[in-house]
Amino acid sequence: MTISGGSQPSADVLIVGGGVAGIAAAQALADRGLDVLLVEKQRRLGGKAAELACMATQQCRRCSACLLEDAIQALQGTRSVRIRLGTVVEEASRTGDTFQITVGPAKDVDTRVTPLHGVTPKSQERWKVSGVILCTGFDVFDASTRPFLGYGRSKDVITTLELDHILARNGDRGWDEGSGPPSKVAFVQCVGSRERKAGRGYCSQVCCSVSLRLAGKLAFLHPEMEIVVHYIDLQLQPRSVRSYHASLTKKVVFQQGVPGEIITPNEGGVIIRSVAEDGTAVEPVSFDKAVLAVGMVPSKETQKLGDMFGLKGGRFGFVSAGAPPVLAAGTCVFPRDIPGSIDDARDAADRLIRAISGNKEVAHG
Amino acid sequence: MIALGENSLEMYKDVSQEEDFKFCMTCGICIAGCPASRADPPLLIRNLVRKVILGQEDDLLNDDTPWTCVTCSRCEEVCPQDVKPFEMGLAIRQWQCKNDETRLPPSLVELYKRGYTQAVDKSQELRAQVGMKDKLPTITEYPDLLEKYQKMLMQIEIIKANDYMFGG
Amino acid sequence: MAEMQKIGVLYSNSVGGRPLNVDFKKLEKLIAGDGGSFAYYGEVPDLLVEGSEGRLAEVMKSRGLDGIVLAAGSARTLGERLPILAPGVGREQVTFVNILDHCTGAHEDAAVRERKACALVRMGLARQRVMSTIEKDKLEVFDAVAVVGAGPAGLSAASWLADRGRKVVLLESGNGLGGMASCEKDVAALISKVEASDAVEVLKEARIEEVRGNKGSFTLSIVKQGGKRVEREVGAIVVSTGLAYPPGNEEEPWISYAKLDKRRREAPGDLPENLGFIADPEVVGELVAQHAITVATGLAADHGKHSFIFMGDVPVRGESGQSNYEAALMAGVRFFRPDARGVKVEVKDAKAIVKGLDIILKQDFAITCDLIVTGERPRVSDGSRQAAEVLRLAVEDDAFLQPGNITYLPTYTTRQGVLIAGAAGTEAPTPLAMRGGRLAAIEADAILGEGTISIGAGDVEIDQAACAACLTCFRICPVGAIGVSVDRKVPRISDVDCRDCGICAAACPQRAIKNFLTPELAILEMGRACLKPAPPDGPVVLALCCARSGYAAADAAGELGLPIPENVRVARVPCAGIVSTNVIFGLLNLGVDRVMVVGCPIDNCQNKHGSNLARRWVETCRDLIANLGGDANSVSFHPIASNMPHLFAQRAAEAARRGKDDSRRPS
Amino acid sequence: MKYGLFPGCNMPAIRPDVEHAIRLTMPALGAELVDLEGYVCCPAFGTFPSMDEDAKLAVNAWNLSIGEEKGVDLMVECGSCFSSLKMGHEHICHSEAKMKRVAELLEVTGKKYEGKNTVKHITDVLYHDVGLDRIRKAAKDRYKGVHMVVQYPCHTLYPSAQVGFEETPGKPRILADLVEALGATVDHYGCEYQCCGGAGGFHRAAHEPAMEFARSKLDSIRNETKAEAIVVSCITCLMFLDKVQKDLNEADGSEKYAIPVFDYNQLLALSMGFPRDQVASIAFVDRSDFISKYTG
Repeated sequence: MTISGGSQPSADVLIVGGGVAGIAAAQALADRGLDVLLVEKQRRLGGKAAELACMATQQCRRCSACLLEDAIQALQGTRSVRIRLGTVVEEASRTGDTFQITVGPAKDVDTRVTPLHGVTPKSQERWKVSGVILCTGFDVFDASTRPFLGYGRSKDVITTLELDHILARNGDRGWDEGSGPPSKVAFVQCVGSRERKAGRGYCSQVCCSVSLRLAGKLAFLHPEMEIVVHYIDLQLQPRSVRSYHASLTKKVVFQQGVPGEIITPNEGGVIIRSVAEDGTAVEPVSFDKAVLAVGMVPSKETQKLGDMFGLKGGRFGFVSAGAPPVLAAGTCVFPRDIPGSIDDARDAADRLIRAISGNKEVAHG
Repeated sequence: MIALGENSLEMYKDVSQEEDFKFCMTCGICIAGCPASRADPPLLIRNLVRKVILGQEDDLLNDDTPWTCVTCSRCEEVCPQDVKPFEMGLAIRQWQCKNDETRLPPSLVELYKRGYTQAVDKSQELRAQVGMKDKLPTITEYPDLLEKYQKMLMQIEIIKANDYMFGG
Repeated sequence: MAEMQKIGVLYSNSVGGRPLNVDFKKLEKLIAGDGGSFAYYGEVPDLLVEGSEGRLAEVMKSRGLDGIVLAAGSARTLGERLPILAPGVGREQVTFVNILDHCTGAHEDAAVRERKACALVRMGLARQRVMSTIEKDKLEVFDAVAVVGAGPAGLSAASWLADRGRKVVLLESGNGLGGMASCEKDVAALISKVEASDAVEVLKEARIEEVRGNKGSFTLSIVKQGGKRVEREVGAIVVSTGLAYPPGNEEEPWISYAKLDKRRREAPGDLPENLGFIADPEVVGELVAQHAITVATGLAADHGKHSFIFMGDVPVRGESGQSNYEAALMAGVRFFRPDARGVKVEVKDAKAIVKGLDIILKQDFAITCDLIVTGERPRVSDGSRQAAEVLRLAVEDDAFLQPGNITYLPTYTTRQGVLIAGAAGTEAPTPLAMRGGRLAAIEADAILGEGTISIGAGDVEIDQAACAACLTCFRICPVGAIGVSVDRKVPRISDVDCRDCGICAAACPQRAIKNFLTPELAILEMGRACLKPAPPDGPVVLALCCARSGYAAADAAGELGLPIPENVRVARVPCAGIVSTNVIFGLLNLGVDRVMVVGCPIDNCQNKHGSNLARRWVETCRDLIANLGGDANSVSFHPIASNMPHLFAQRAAEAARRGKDDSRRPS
Repeated sequence: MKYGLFPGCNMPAIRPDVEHAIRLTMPALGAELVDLEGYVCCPAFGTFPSMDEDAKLAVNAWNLSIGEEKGVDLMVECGSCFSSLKMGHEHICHSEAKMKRVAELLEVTGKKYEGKNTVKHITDVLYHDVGLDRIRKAAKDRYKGVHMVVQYPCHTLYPSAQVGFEETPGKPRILADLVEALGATVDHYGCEYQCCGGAGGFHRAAHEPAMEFARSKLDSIRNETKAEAIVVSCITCLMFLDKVQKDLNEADGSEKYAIPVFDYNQLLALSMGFPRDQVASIAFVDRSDFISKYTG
């Protein structure tokens, strides 16, 4: 499938980003006989999904984090995917149907990580490709820009992603860092999402189910823990979440109305003020920890690459899904969950294959 | 009881010409950090905005809570939807005044007569005690300006309509 | 078989640039000294470095090896690269021993590292010795796909397949295409395309009566228009039977969305002023609730109507969810937020009064509406129900066909060759349903491949004499590979559909299923091998880890340098579900002190019931052991996902600890 | 640097020592102050803004126009005055309709307002125009090592898009930096961003809850910090946090709350050697020990 002529390495498709979407897109392309160059900035595959913990209690709670591991394993067996880790796209130019791509070593990456799933070139490489799929993912909303929520001021205000890290690290001991598990935990939904004022008038899609699963996991690990979820409008999707929510209502308090203030006393813990059951403002309530359900925001990388490849017109600062030969898929287009990103990436791969198979012979064709 | 009367659904237009408040999604963040939400009865600005949207005229007319606002504008800062709750609070006060003259702050008289609610002009003694000899250049020191100022205010309908308060 | 096999041990000194720090020369003697035997022992270069392609195959060929034990890195990083490292070499010819993570990563002490490496290589040799070489067969497949249901998903699947040059049999139970979305622009375009296509045979008012055969070669009996029967041969089946919106109350003041839409199109001026929408997403589902918002907004913005929506949580998911909500607010749609009791409707003078308690204002409301627009939560369609029955698919608790188990996402069913697309699988708006159709079509296309299909397992069979026809295997098979012949009531395993997980063999009470890829014997041999060299301290713990979950977690633990005790010896099994009571007691009899079975969380097993079976078998063993006065904790089950290495390390450390004070929840 | 001093009402009428501190310190730091002849109430939110939007803007414009005529920005210490004037300025300058309406109303007075000047809070002037270096030099580290806490005036922070001048809106640091420029150590506490509770109708309509609200703040300061003084830069914060300590003590029958409260310019004036009877002589919580200890 390599383009003949010249010694310059070539591939059919460049995929930028080796997270859930990038891996799925690479697999889908390789399955149908295309050569893929997969460029990932970090020195490991997986992106943010690799940082998630399993949310299973007695049974699987469909958090889908393990789908990533399955996908990485499967990708190892595909000969036609060339993986570059610790690498970024530096330049791109287009001549006719061909893109000239310069990739090079990424700066500011954790070099202690051993790149297991691909190679890490020490110098620039120039590649020719015929199509591009951006799978550059999302950034987590920076909660410290909401100072009333105390994030960054106190160790007792954390994000859902950080709670995932804690659970991943502490296994079934759950949440103890020397001092034992907290006895009262409050979740705060929609941090950074649904903010018309900040130009983010969108729902981040996943946070309600993320918090629900985290709350469920904590309740499972620590049955005595008091857990409150402050929300605006609970989004009980995908469908498995709905029944899970119903079963959790006995253990977890779901309270409409999000806190306007999280006070962080120097001695630790948090004091939360929010709307009470009866619609009035509550007396401040003390919790040991507050967990902010931070939303997904467009990443800076995405913006840069979107400009480089001329992907315009996305909403809220995300990139548009594009059209062949330049597409984008996954959470750089809009917030999605893991299965949603996989499906989106597979679909994008299919669009690209169908577009470029017009002038190329594709396997089974 | 929330019921919709003849004009309930148009009422919001009397309160504010702005559109932003319609975006309220009742998240409650405005109430949650509001100092006056601790008053008794509490100021619940989200609920006031909702009452405007639902046109609960009688309820709103009799509501004293908009007047307990500390005016810190914190709600305005934290509102994710840019509803501008603080300005809605003021708009509700204005609407109340327009529909019920007993709502007009008595300070209107002082404001009209001397430009100030505080007796700034009578502060000279205290100021002298801390070493300031010069008089404060407030409007009371300039009768011609005061007259113009009053003339300006008289162009405002609600002030003119209640000019009996100034004792003629 | 075993004595004829020449098995070699190949090692690398580094994996992906990470040195293994094991003296492999010394190790060779250690292994041989402990009774391990091999035909060849030699080094291969770092297998993760470019240029290593094909090296394993070369060594195997030049040394005439039938199988190898590869002492290097994890199967997780190397195993799936096997087609690259050793083209033409079967998966069953190689056993991976993860020295890098389980020895180098986990142990600082060189002596411990080597003892453990020795045990792991010996276990690998034991396993490899019992593996048999399997010839792969190829079977012809039928070059057509049946698509059942011609809604958005079915149409997009049919269209996609036609573009690829596949023949499609498109069945529709109604007499028109497009389902409920036939008016939508994208769907209408697909209808004309499909109708014009030579590749697509459209059968209207048709349903499948019977399906025979397996993946690649299904024969469908179809009853079509006028009751005529036809047969079609297809390689794959896409089920896109959509969902059903049950008709709501149509008696005014109630009105359905469909009827309202008709009235709005025909005579918008005649619509009354006040329209109420009762559309709590908890009750009517997300799709209907979002539809209510859009319709209410249109009526308010375009026709100046007063729209009132009664719902709890506002559904704002999807790319336009929040924007649509904001548009509704802007258009003056009033949202009432009733408490958990919902709303009551009283009809008076042909008008409806909707009553409830608004949770925001904590006040009762009573809103008079001229019309109340309602829709019910969509349900499984008759087509789906019927397809499920004929195709032996499960209808999930929530009335959709897509299995809840995420490893089946997004298109797989519990039957090989049968794929699910669109709203039949899960509540999906039109664009997502269309995408689902395309994704299912891609899978169907792959099944058809280039006209043949590979059969992996070879000679798995059911010993008909031993079989008691209890049908445990039939119920337990995750891919519907086991059929029951109607007359003889005995199960048969399809070579084509079987995925070699082996849980049927483990579950069979008669032990009638033979010849699986990793039979019990391999595990028992690994058990025998894991005892030597004996750890100086503590019991020998054999951790039998599911390749997909526990083993990946164990590898990752090593990658992170988490300590795994020396006496915990990790073995990879294809599914925890094959570790039956026989296996566990066999291992204990051999002298293994403790057995940890590490599988997927319940309901996450890619073999559907595997982890649940494993858990049950472990419980049975524990009960028996406790009844006999033994230490029940010598057997334990641990659901550990692949992304939970710390959890694996914790559990391994607990299991390794001597003494019976271990009072924590074992499984 | 030249500013029109807008004194408001509470400062000259109730706490003229603060006014004097400002009038002494600012010119010494190079910020010349001119008077605004004929100024009126800002207007406070409880007055015209609660009755009529046009009246509110017209009065804002009246005050602003005095500065505009002199070619100076207004400098305000009182948070409410600042907020009223600044928001009025924003409204007028960002809406042609409002600008026009204001012009119509001003016409009878012979004044006009074209939006050529703006409104600055005194901390904005101190931080951005005067600069920390000049303050450091003038203050001579009199408060070296003294622990203090700050009370940010809400009105200068929110809504940040309209009135804010902090680099990180909502995570303010200007006042703390100014205090540290005096040599002091600023302690942070959980309720740092909480309103004092003294403005608007709250403490008049609901005195008890306002007291309790302030108590939570004072307790947070007492329990979490080693503060010897609370530093504010808003006359309302100053008056309320001072008075409420007395009220709380009376209600409790104790003398628990006794943290001196200073306007920033008072501390500055004291460290620059201005006489205490002129710049810091009026308070409920006794400040004399503090003043004697650090500035003689």
